[in-house]
Amino acid sequence: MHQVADQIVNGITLGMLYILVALGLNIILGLMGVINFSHGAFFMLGAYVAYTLAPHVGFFPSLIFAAAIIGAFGMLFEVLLVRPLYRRPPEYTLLLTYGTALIFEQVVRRIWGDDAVRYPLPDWLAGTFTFAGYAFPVYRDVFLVAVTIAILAIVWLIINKTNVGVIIRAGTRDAEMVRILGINMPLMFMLVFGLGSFLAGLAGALAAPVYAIIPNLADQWIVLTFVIVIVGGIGSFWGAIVGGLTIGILSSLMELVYPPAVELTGFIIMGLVLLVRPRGLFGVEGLFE
Amino acid sequence: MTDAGDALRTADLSRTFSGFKAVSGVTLEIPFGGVRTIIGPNGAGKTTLFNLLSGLLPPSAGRIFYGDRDITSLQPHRRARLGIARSFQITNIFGRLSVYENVRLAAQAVYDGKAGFFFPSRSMRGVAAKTESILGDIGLGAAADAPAETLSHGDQRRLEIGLVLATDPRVLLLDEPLAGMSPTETQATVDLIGRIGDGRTIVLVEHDIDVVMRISTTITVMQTGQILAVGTPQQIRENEAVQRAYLGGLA
Amino acid sequence: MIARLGSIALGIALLPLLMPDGSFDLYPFVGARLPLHAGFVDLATTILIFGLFALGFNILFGHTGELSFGHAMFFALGAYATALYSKGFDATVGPVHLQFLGSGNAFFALLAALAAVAVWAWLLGRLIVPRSSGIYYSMITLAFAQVIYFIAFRWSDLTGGEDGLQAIARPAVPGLPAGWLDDSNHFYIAAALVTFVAVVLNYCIVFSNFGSVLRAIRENKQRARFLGYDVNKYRVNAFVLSALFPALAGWMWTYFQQAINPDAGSIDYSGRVVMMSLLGGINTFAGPMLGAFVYWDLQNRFARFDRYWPEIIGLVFVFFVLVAPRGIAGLIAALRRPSRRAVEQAEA
Amino acid sequence: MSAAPLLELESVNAYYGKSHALQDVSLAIETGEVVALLGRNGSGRSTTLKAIMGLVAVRGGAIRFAGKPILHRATYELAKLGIAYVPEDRRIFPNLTVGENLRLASLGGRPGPWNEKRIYEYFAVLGERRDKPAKLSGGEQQMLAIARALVANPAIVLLDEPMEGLAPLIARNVEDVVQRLRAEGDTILLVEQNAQVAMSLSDRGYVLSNGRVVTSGSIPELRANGEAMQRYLAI
Repeated sequence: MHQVADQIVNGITLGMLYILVALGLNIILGLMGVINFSHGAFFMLGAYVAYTLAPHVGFFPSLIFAAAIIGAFGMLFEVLLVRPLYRRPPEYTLLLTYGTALIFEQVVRRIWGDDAVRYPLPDWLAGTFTFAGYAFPVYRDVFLVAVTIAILAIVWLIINKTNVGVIIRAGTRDAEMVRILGINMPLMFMLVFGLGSFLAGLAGALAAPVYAIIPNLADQWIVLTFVIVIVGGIGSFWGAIVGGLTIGILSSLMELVYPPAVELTGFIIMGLVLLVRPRGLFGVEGLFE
Repeated sequence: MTDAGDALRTADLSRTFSGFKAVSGVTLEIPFGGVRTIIGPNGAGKTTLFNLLSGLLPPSAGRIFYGDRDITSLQPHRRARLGIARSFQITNIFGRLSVYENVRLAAQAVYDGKAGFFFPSRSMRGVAAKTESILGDIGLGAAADAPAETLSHGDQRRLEIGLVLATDPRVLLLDEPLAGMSPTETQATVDLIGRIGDGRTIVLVEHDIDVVMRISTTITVMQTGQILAVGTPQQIRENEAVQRAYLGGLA
Repeated sequence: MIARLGSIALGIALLPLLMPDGSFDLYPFVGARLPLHAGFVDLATTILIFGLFALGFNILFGHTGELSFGHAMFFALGAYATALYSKGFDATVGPVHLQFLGSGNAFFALLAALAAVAVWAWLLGRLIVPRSSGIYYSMITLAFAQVIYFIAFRWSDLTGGEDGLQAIARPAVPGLPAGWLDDSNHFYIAAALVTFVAVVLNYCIVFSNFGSVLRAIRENKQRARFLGYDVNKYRVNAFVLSALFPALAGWMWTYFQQAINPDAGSIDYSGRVVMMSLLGGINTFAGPMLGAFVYWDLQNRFARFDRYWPEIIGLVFVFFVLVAPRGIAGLIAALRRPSRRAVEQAEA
Repeated sequence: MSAAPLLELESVNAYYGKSHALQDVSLAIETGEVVALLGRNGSGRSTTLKAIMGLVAVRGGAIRFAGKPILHRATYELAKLGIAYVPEDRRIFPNLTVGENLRLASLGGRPGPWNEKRIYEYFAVLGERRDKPAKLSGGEQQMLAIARALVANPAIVLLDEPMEGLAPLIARNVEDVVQRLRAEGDTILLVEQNAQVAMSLSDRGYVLSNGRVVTSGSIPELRANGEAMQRYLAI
């Protein structure tokens, strides 16, 4: 029982990171209909940037700066590279961002080397606290989870309660009609790409103290992110959350059931979901094809 | 199959789009042979009815029969194989393929899955002959090697009909075949429709009333998703309800 | 047809001579031994194998218009089937005990590879095709490729895990001395023959009635459906056929490398074959083979002085996606067309 | 005060892919006018509206708004300038509430007398329903589409087939709305299938056939032109 509880807590932590990364990808995908293969690289870059900044600016500022830098980088990326491809089939954006992901991985190797890096936490976050007889690492099980929930709440408010959110939700259905109503969509695309990248960068920065950061982190994460999006449903806020948590928790539990199959858990869930609900748990038919 | 057995029928057919009844309780019998035209103001449900008949959309209620066979839930490709072919209002061709290849693909559909399917294309004698003859019929023989997307609008519309013809259908559903054609192109296409009518049923949605009155055997008038009147062109011309609803009393 | 296949045959024959130091050993043909540098002949063999892989991939991307981002799974599956058939295996899954002693018969190994891939591709095609298209399809194929990758990685009993399977003997060729294939040049010749046969088969598929329906589907699925084609059936069949060529390439790859590891099924390999096809040109028959040559030539050149060589390939690829999505073949066509126009003008 | 019309098209040519959809279309609308585009289906009426909004490829010709050339301006800039477009299929956002649909439009519009509150007074039915517009009937959707255009305080409204697919009684309601806007001095470029209705709502009309303007004039002039009526509009 103890072990099960442990793994569920682990799964929630991991799920939180999955949610942040998948939500970023999903917002971009839902609004713009393009997929960013470099999204995993943005996650990884967030981790490295935070790692580099932390000794100079301190722990908290490093998280915020890293996310902001990746967000700004995402906007630049959208304007310079993604925008010229809007007139082409969406496959070309996938190809382009695959190419850039390849480049980013090598750039990381050049700058930070091939070996794993990990950065230290401030003392008060590094400890554990005891609750109901269990010892929880403060950073992983409390801080990270709390920050993620706070961020998700903010994103939810942006999407549901602000004018920008109205534009985003309308744009996922019919971007052309939004333009007809006088909204500068290219600007919105840039901002949303920035927001999605910000979330990826933040997730990377948050992950850096607990998971080993290696240059090919990007590949592993991008596939998992795809799986979460497929399971949750393209363009869906709640889909990303349910998908991320489900896969985080179930793959952690698989550690107890059959360790060699841990990495396969997400794919098994994906296969089952596809059989029953081809558009994903929260997907809307025809939203995206 | 006897001619009578090939009638296309619908029973209480309806289709709703988020609360809006585009087609509502349509019961229709189209006997074999002749030209049946469906007219009505924009939004009367003509194209939706077409989409239901050809299987592009599933109905919300009601059934569709072809002869004795219930085809309500048959996939479009299965209906096409039964001999019910359709053209589209918006030109719907294989843009980057040549005109010849467009027609050939339609002609070879009949042989789908038969032996020789992995032999080089252009090798099937019957298909090649059929393709040539269709290209002649639609007057595009000279443009055979051009990519279809480079044709003029009128030629693309004719190619669209050629594709339908090449599948050797018993029932042709033509959705506004004359839309956007110049007067000369219109005449050529009307002649073409006249020529291909033998031994087939043609179901037409068309706005050009002159043409409709000239070539139809029977006209069905639709309004707000329902059938308003059925009759010969003469009967329809004299029908006052039709005059009021459709023609806006302009005559 | 003769002209096109002939030029491919010529290309395959001359390929080793195009290698940086022209080191191909002409021994079997003229009895003269030129200065041997096996590394480059091996590079030529690699190009053939990946060219074939890309040609299969292009049945989907180029002809059916569907981008599979997980084709390495078929390559890896074919390669592992071959390796396991050659070396034998002894593994336990739950209550089931699997044991096979292994055999040197390359022909049966090929059948095993093709059968394994055909079954997997068919099942997967049935699952994916009716449920997805566009980039959704790409995402799903990529994800399922990871399944094969992780199985290869984790099922150590059977696959040797991360290290993979080593010391796989090259098969004997009937009528030739034992160990004949151990020579790089000999292996190239054998690979060239197999590749050429496969190219002819691929050509027959692509330019058959079947292949023309695939292009119809690429241009306009809805229209193809309304002409009476069962579009999803064609898409599944195309998926399976396009998986068999990577399986064949994987079969050769195993004997060529005499070893196999999970990398063969990685995203990296799936991505490579996508890049090769696009670099060469997806809208021509031989483009993907040309792309394989360009890719490996680039890698070979840059890997010698820069250990971060994928960066340069990434840059080249990004350039092509942005500026020349029709690949080298498209560039050549674009260069030739104005000149033809100039000729016409001169004649007029 | 310049003599330039509010909106002016001069020899506009437009294309769908490679097919020529509009050929040398010229027309002008003054402030306060309601102008009808008449013609059969496929004659290029809707395409003209799309060309003005920059939604189809226009090659050759000029489009001017208040004397300033606007061809090749981005669609959203046109809306900001004061051109509102109500498309044929309405394109209500079903995942937004009525209020949010309106808010979106006012974000892209200009300041002026119309606001959400006034819309709810004007279209009582919308005020009653602030839930999801997916539950709106066809007529209510059309009201919302028109309201969405008005709330942006446009200088001109391009109205494409507002009565399409509506039951006769509902269509009359929409007709009344247009009539009311006309009485209040709004500028409207109207595309309507039913020539009789269109002419009853308009001051002037242009008749299109095969992508060309074949005749134009005030409504009485057009009515008097029996041959054109017969040939291009009906029967």
